[in-house]
Amino acid sequence: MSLDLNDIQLSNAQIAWRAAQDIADGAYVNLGIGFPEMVAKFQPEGREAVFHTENGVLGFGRAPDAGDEDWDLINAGKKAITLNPGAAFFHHADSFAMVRGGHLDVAILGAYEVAQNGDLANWSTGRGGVPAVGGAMDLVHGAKRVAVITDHVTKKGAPKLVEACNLPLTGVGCVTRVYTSLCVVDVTGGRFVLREKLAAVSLEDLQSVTGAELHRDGDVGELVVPEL
Amino acid sequence: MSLDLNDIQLSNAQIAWRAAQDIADGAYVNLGIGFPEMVAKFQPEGREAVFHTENGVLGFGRAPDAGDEDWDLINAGKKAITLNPGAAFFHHADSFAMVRGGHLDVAILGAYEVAQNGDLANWSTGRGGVPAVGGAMDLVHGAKRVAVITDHVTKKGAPKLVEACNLPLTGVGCVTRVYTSLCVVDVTGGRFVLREKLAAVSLEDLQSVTGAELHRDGDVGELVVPEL
Amino acid sequence: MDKTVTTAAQAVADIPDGACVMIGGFGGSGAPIELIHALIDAGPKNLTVVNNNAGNGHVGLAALIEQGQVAKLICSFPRSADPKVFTELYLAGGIELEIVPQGTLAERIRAGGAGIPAFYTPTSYGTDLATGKPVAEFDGRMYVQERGLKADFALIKAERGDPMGNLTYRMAARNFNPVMATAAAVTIAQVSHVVAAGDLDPENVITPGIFVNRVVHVPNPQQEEILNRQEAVYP
Amino acid sequence: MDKTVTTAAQAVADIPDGACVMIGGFGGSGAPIELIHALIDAGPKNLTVVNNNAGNGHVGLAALIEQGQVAKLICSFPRSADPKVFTELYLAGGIELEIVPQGTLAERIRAGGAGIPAFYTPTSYGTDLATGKPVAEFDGRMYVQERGLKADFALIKAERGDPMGNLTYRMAARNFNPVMATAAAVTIAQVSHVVAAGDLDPENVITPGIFVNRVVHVPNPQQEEILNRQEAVYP
Repeated sequence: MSLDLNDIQLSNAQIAWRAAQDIADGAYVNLGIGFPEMVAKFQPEGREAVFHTENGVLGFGRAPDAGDEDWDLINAGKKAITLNPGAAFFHHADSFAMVRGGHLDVAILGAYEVAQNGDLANWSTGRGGVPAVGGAMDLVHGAKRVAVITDHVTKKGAPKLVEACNLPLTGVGCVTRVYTSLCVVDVTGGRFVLREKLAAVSLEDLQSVTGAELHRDGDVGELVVPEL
Repeated sequence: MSLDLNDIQLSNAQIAWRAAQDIADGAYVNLGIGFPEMVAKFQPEGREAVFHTENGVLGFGRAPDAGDEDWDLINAGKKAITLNPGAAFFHHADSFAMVRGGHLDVAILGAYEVAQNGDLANWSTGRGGVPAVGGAMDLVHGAKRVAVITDHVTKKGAPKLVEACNLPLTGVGCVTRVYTSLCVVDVTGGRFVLREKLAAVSLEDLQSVTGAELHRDGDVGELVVPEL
Repeated sequence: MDKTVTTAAQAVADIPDGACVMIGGFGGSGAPIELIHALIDAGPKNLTVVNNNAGNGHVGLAALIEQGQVAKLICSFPRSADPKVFTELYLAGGIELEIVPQGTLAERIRAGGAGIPAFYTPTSYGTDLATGKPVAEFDGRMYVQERGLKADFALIKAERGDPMGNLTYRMAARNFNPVMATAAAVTIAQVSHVVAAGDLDPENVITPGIFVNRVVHVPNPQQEEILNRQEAVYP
Repeated sequence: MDKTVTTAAQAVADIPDGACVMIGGFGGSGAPIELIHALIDAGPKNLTVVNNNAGNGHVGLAALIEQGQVAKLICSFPRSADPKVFTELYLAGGIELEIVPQGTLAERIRAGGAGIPAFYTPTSYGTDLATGKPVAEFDGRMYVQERGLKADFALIKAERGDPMGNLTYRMAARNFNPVMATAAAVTIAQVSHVVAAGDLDPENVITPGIFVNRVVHVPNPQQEEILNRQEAVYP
């Protein structure tokens, strides 16, 4: 392959930035632990999203300064947070009533694999060790829109967008959009539909690092993100 | 029959008084709408019960004086109430979580009929009209102890303690004690077991106005209540 | 974020014929009288209404029924001090009635809002109200399967609300309002006081704003009980 | 009515070998460290513990596991900054683990406390965690049947409590504590402040006293996160 992904692919921050552009003003949003938390940093000017964390806070804000942490005020990743005006606390069953009941507008999660039918594998590498699922299985069947942010391929270069997941599933047919380090893909009608791609990558090269066919439905836009 | 029930039977207040004597200090209690509400008046000195009402109040107290009613502070019978120290408000689903989850120590309800297996009929006369069930069906399957207070016979003289209910059931096998205008009966092992009776009524006369066999298990105590 | 709407009329204007509408309150406490009256003014027909009761006198839910706007009522206790409006219409076959035990009604609404399509309850097992419903045994006891309940709109009454939709309630007027807020596609809250975002202590918010779509300021709301003692009639 | 107990040791003294114990908290926030340490001192074995996590470092739940008192853990996420205690024991086959999705865990506990023996959820459908569980279709979508979860004891942490057992919490330390309070035969709450009955506003009580059996005053409670930064070890 002529393509060296490392030369062109987006950084995590840039992937998170792109995902943040699709969050509407006033949206209720849950960001998965780790990489997805970064999306909060890139809310577009003039838009106000309300962030939910599974452990019972709606409307939290930025991390406190070092030394100002209150360890009773944390997010699902156990990181210290602060509150925005209009925040609310609630218990875990009420928190997941919000999740499962379809009240979140969008959940943005990481992925090991996403299949062309929307299946997601992001909780277990299937290699033994200690299993741990947290709230991922609830989020994928609750939010109105489940989006994934991820590198386009694994560290070893294997495709993460696949025909069918090999790893243990988190949820069936749940993902509707994937933001990768190379492109933006919608999952619709059991197929990956390419919406945007980096100008630096050809369709052929993109297909060559994707484990399932990339379909087109109208124009493919250019994936443009700022330096971050 | 030599017996004229009207001459000897207990008043509603006296039945309620007797039922109140079995409520332990610290008990959480739900009293059905209407006649059972009277039980609250007769809490023995030195005992403190906490009263629950389905519409979301724990720890309510006496009725306010006329003119002092606040119609946002009512009980399940839509009567104005007051609060005792340590009261709490909660929503309807939480209220019935208390009921259904077995957190109430006792529910005291009225009855059209009680069967010897503990079946209760108290919500529908089965004669058409507008059906209305309220919280009765929840209470009978939630409280740790479900007791009934009732006249021993209907206004027409028919037994209310029966072998099997004729009217539509509220719950199956749920009643464990019945306080009537003539006696106190436990429901155990599919039988009525007589615990106390008025001295003025003979066993034979009592049986004659009861629709199922009254068993004995040890001594039958005398049912003694004050003038009220 | 500002979910406030200027008038009750605006707040309910898009409720269409045939909508399923949950209406908060237990008897008169917590009943959103002004929103109900706005719904009468708006005039949609063939509504399915979910409420614990069936109205009282000639105001609020009773008036909505009296105007012929309600095709079906899902409730636990359609009796009141003056249930004449509902009773006459029901006995004449003019309104469909689904009787649900009160705790089951609350839990069905809670389930609807929480993404639980069905659950098992001991309530109503062996009674006429379990007829036709699946039953199952768990740990030696029999239970009835009940379904989650959702609505197109919820009309609720709260005490304080902020522009983000966070709500508190007033005493036993809380009742069905918080659970109904979770179970409707569009939840419309009338509040006695509008406060700024941040004025409600996050510890004391009862309904987080995520469940609320529209907030209408209705200062000094009317109380059904008092209206009925005045023999009020709406419209 | 006075549910206060003088010491944490007295509060947990009757928890027997083999008991099922729910322990509140999410990570360190809301974890009743002093009650857990009292349970370590008391020494019952073969416990089944329900908690979102599996402890961190060598205090609290991790210490209880390290002492060999836990035969089985029911949790959603047995990972932490320092999960060594649990991880080593688990990989050595020394502890049984039941992994439950977090929302399902919360809902199972809520169901246990609310008299719901089973419910359906979309969560885990089609995954390994649904293996062996009944499934059913409602309105064209597939769901997994999950069972209510109850315990013999719950150890929870609250901020304020009165002698009747009414409780409030502190920020996100609320988490699993209020639901666990409802699901145990005996609920034991450590509270940072004891107040008189009537001092808590009835509007703001989060856990009504009916769910609480014992209240222990633990002023200035320890925070797992801080203990672990100090590399604390218990006992």
